[in-house]
Amino acid sequence: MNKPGGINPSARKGILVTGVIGEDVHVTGIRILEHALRKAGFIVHSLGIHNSQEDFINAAIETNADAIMISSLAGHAQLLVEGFRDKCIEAGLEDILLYIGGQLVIHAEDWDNIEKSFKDLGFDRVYKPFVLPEPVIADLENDLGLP
Amino acid sequence: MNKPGGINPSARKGILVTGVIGEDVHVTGIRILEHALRKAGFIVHSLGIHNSQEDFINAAIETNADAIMISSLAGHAQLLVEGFRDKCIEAGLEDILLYIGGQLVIHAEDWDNIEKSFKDLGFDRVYKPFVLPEPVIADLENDLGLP
Amino acid sequence: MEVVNKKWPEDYFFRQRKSVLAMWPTGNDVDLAEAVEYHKKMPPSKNAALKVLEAREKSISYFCPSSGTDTIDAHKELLLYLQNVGKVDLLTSYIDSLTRNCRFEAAEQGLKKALENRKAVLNGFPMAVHGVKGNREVMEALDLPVLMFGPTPDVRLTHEIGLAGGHTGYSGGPLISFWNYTKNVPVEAVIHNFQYTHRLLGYYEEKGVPILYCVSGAMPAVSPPSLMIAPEIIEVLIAAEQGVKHIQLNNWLQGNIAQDIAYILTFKKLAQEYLARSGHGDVETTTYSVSPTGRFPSEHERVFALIGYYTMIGLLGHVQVIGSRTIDEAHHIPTKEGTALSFRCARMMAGMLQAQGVNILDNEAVKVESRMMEKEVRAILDRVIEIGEGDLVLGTKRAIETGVLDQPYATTQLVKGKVMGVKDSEGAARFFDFGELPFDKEIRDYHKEKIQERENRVGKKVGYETIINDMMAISNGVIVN
Amino acid sequence: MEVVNKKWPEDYFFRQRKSVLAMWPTGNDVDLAEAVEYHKKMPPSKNAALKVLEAREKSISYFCPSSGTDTIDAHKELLLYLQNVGKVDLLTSYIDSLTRNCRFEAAEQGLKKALENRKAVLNGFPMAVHGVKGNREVMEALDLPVLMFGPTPDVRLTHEIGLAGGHTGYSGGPLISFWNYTKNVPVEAVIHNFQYTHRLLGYYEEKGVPILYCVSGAMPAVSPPSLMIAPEIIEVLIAAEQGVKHIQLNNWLQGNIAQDIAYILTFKKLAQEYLARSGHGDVETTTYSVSPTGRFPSEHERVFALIGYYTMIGLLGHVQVIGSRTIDEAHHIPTKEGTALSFRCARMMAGMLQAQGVNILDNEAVKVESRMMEKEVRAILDRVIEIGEGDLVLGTKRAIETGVLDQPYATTQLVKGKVMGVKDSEGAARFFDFGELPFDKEIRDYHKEKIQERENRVGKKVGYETIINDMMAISNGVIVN
Ligand code: B12
Ligand code: B12
Repeated sequence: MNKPGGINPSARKGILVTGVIGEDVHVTGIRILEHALRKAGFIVHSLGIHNSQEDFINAAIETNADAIMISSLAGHAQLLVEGFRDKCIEAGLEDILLYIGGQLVIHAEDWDNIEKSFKDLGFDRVYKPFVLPEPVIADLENDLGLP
Repeated sequence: MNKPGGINPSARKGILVTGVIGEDVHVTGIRILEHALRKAGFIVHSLGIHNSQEDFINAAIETNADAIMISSLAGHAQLLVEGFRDKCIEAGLEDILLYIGGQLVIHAEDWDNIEKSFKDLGFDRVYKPFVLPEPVIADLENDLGLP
Repeated sequence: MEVVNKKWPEDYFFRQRKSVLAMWPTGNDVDLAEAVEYHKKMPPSKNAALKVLEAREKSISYFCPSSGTDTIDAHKELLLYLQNVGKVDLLTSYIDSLTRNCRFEAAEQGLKKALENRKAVLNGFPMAVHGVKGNREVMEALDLPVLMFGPTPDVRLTHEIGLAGGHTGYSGGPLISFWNYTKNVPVEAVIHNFQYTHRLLGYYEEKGVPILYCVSGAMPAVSPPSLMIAPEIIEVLIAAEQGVKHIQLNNWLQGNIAQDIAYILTFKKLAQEYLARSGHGDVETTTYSVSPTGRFPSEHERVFALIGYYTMIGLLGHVQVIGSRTIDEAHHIPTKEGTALSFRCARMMAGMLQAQGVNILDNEAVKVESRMMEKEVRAILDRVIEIGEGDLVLGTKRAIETGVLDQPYATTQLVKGKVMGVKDSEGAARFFDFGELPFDKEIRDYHKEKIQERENRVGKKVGYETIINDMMAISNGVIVN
Repeated sequence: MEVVNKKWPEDYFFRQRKSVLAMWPTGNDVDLAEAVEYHKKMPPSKNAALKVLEAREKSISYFCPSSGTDTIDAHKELLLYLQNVGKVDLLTSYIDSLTRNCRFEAAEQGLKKALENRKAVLNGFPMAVHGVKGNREVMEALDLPVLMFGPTPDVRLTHEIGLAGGHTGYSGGPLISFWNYTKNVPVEAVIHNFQYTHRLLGYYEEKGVPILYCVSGAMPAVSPPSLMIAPEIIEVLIAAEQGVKHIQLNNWLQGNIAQDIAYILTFKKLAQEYLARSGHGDVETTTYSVSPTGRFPSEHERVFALIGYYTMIGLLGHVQVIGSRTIDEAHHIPTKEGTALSFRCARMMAGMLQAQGVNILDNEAVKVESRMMEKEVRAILDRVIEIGEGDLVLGTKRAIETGVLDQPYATTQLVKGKVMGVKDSEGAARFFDFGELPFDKEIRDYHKEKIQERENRVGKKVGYETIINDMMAISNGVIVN
């Protein structure tokens, strides 16, 4: 299922680890995002579903990743990413970018509150539901200092 | 169209003039109400649609009516019944009961305000949209002092 | 002059016209030649007649709400909102009911109140009171074609002003206006008024401006469709005679799919046949469907289901234009938001169905319905023509007197009012009382049998209570109970 | 012991059972004999299996939402509301996703948080954590039957507790759980877990308590229906072998009416045939339809249209139970209000359609679809049986290894994942990639031709972009664009 897009190897913009965290099975969104990221020139290591915090960290170390992109739709994201930034730092991933997206909470809450709570947990970018790949790619390019 | 129900003449409970006021054509509701009133033992003089205030008053005098029941759905009721109670009094119908029903206003307004504004215009009873015949009959019996 | 079905001589029309324009001061502003030029400069995408032909050509259905409010600013805002947020394809200016009854002075007063209170007072847009300029101000703010909407016994001045003001169509007709919007205006008077408006439409057509005219025949009230189709075809023929060239056939959906689809098929087939027979084969016909006129449920979630449901029937019937009531129907004059939401719901249904080109037109039940319906309409129309001794208008007048044309729940007192419908066990409308309709035994037996089926199911005779019940059924959540 | 399709000996079952009940302290409370007695004292109107048979007998469709929340009080309130305000006919307890993965401790923590914060934390009802008593407290407050709902690789303890707690059915199955809810659990392990729950259901049946089991095969993602029907029939046969007697056939609607109706017809026909062939002709089957699993539009008015639309398809397919997503779908776990409104909308559609008994089953397009679908399912199943050398479970395992059984967008990494669907120009799902499916030329040509039609219409080749587009189409307002 790990279908690479038409990557131009000289245009590799960065290395990304992607996946769904916890007991969540919603895989479609991140698959579509991965496809777009590859097409935009990123190297994507896709972990699929059912990943623990450790799975993400190990993969990031192994692949020397620039960013970890976590997808979560089932509504338990807050429970699942507690302490993640600290674990990254412990593992020596001080500078890694942490992005999270999907449908993060199970209540109809104010977005600013939601965003803040995930930023407080150490995420660099927090995405609203239904975000399309384009703005995510633009943010990545920006955060990675790409032209 | 003036289909009488199966009236028992000895059970005549009162004489009613019914009709739609103004340029309004919504006739179905009052026809159904008339049917129920006749079945309940009232004598109903139905004027149909397109009646002026004078049409109602003349019919009430002619038939020696106990009550006038005005239906209005098109939303112009307030414009159409202004001064009606005064005209009734002028015409010698001091004691006549005035009922109005249908869908009286064109805005989603507070019902208490609507009811009050029509009571201020001299109506004894003002009905919410979709009222069924039963409570209307009960009110009539009550207001006419029937057992 | 006796009212007959014959094209008005031009001078007769223009003589009438003087008094029509004199009905209200705004009549003075109408300059027909200038109006024609005005229309010719409008982009074709704003012409209703051309737009519906486009739908026919592309085999798609367009959406058209019915709405209007009193002041220029509010009406403009309403239509713009429906265009931009509601994403509809055609618009209408609903005529308020005071204007419909030529009570221009009262309408003007209402308008004044509305301006003062900054809140709607009238239940529609008073074209005539606003005059040509006011109408144009609204039209010019929009990108879509706009029809005038609303049956009424005398819509002559409104036509003059509304058309010169940039409207490119009208929905309403002499018979529906007679049955459902008058108390004691003779039918020939209503027809005469409509011959005027038709002649005016014909005039625009002659000068190269296509205008859409939408017939509607009679309002259903648990009515077997022949009760609507027969007067609708009469309206078609009366209009064509005066030179109307673009006619939209209105199909009143009542909810039984087989019967509703059969209505659409039968009406189109017979309208075209009767048009050709009377020498008007060049008239373009398109079709329209709309949700029923009965009481609507008050809960939004149920109305949304109904909107989707009736939209589906229109789509299955491949009509060119789909109209719909709104989630506000039971409560108050639809708001712009309520209308937009309703049409967005309708369009979602189209989004699902349209691409599929589902074909249920050869469905067995549709065929059976169509065959009986066609027989009924022919029986009525042929008798109308017969007793008119060749003249359709005379025939119509006499048919109404004798009950060959008849309606249940009419507002006019000048009809027999003996026919009456009731639902069968599948929710289709059947004749409970045939009145004086000229039907043969096969038709009568068919309806009796269908009613019998329902009686067998519920275990008792249907009667007046059943009929009342049937009128409320849908608003209570079922097509029949 | 190798996993094969053979009824478990009672002692094997009871040996397994010890360790299952030991998975979490609440397992101790389950007393099977007492549970059977408990069920026998429940009114038959609260038994799901009996209720759906009643629908089948009366030829009507019942409504069943899918919902559940974490605390006893909130779950009770939710189901009571759906019963009393939503007016549904059957209820479900959605299992939260922690419990589904046997993370009982985490579920318990979530539950605690929910109790503290007085606000839901889990995305479903954690049956196992609540224990028999907690489940019964909810069941006893209700008048309707309640099913457990949710595929998962290991639902054994939840079954023990949920059934003893008064639930009378379960929806989910080994293959859908494998494809769509695991990452690297071998299919035979999932099947073994399900054989346990089936054996438990069979035990209740042996003791005279009917329990409804609902298969669901595989989740569609623009998937031609044979991709769901083949695994569903395997699930049916695996369940029947362990003694399950009441099976509900889940039909995943995707929106193309002909294809969806053909799904319902073909699945029912073949399920019954394969059941009879394998000696389980006594199993009662009923049908269920549900709106698709893709992304939903976020606007309520559009979702209402979709709810009505999919309800209509279920009604046209004459299924016994209709499920539906809700207006909250795109936003958050459905509220009780959102669910009730959604089902009231659905019921309005039924109110219109049900009485009509519309028959489109003999529609030509439905027939064509059914014929191809039947060929596809037979081709897959016959090959599964063949390579299993007579054993269905072995065959399933080998078929997955070789891609004879395959899915697009599976979450498990243990499949070929080569098949892929795309929509044709009418919005039906076709094979873009056949992977290793054992299809003959006629089938392949049919799909290619249908895809070709779309390519001709849009004037370019379909590709991965098209497929992504197709997955989003409905949420953007059209079945296909
Ligand atoms: C399809 C679906 C499913 C399928 C999933 C199939 C699959 N393998 O993917 C199935 C049926 C299995 C499913 C199951 C469940 N689901 Co679900 N599901 C949906 C649904 C309908 C669509 C999701 C989808 O595929 N969208 C399409 C994709 C393309 O969009 P997307 O995921 O949003 O992704 C886009 C963006 O968000 C973004 N993005 C996604 N991730 C990330 C990450 C990063 C870093 C970035 C930058 C961007 C990004 O990029 C994508 C492309 O634009 C949604 C509701 C909806 N939206 O309509 C509910 C929904 C997400 N599910 C929900 C729930 C609760 C569940 C269950 C827990 C239900 C239950 N109680 O049993 C189970 C999960 C069980 C489990 N163990 O996880 C809830 C979530 C509640 C919440 N968060 O508030 C929703 C909202 C439905 C609801 N109203 O209850 N579900
Ligand atoms: C059917 C209908 C029509 C039909 C009428 C057919 C006919 N001859 O009756 C037609 C299509 C002709 C029509 C036209 C118009 N209509 Co209309 N119509 C309706 C509709 C859909 C149902 C009304 C109905 O028949 N109800 C069924 C009967 C049985 O119920 P009922 O009338 O409520 O009567 C019951 C009770 O209210 C009570 N009752 C009624 N009168 C009285 C009187 C007394 C004294 C008492 C005690 C009780 C009582 O007893 C009845 C039995 O329970 C309603 C909306 C809705 N409710 O769903 C709009 C509605 C009433 N119409 C409306 C409007 C605005 C119009 C038009 C003005 C539209 C326009 N701009 O052109 C025109 C009217 C033109 C004119 N000259 O009057 C508005 C009214 C707005 C408002 N009041 O806020 C409504 C609410 C629709 C809307 N949302 O815009 N309409």
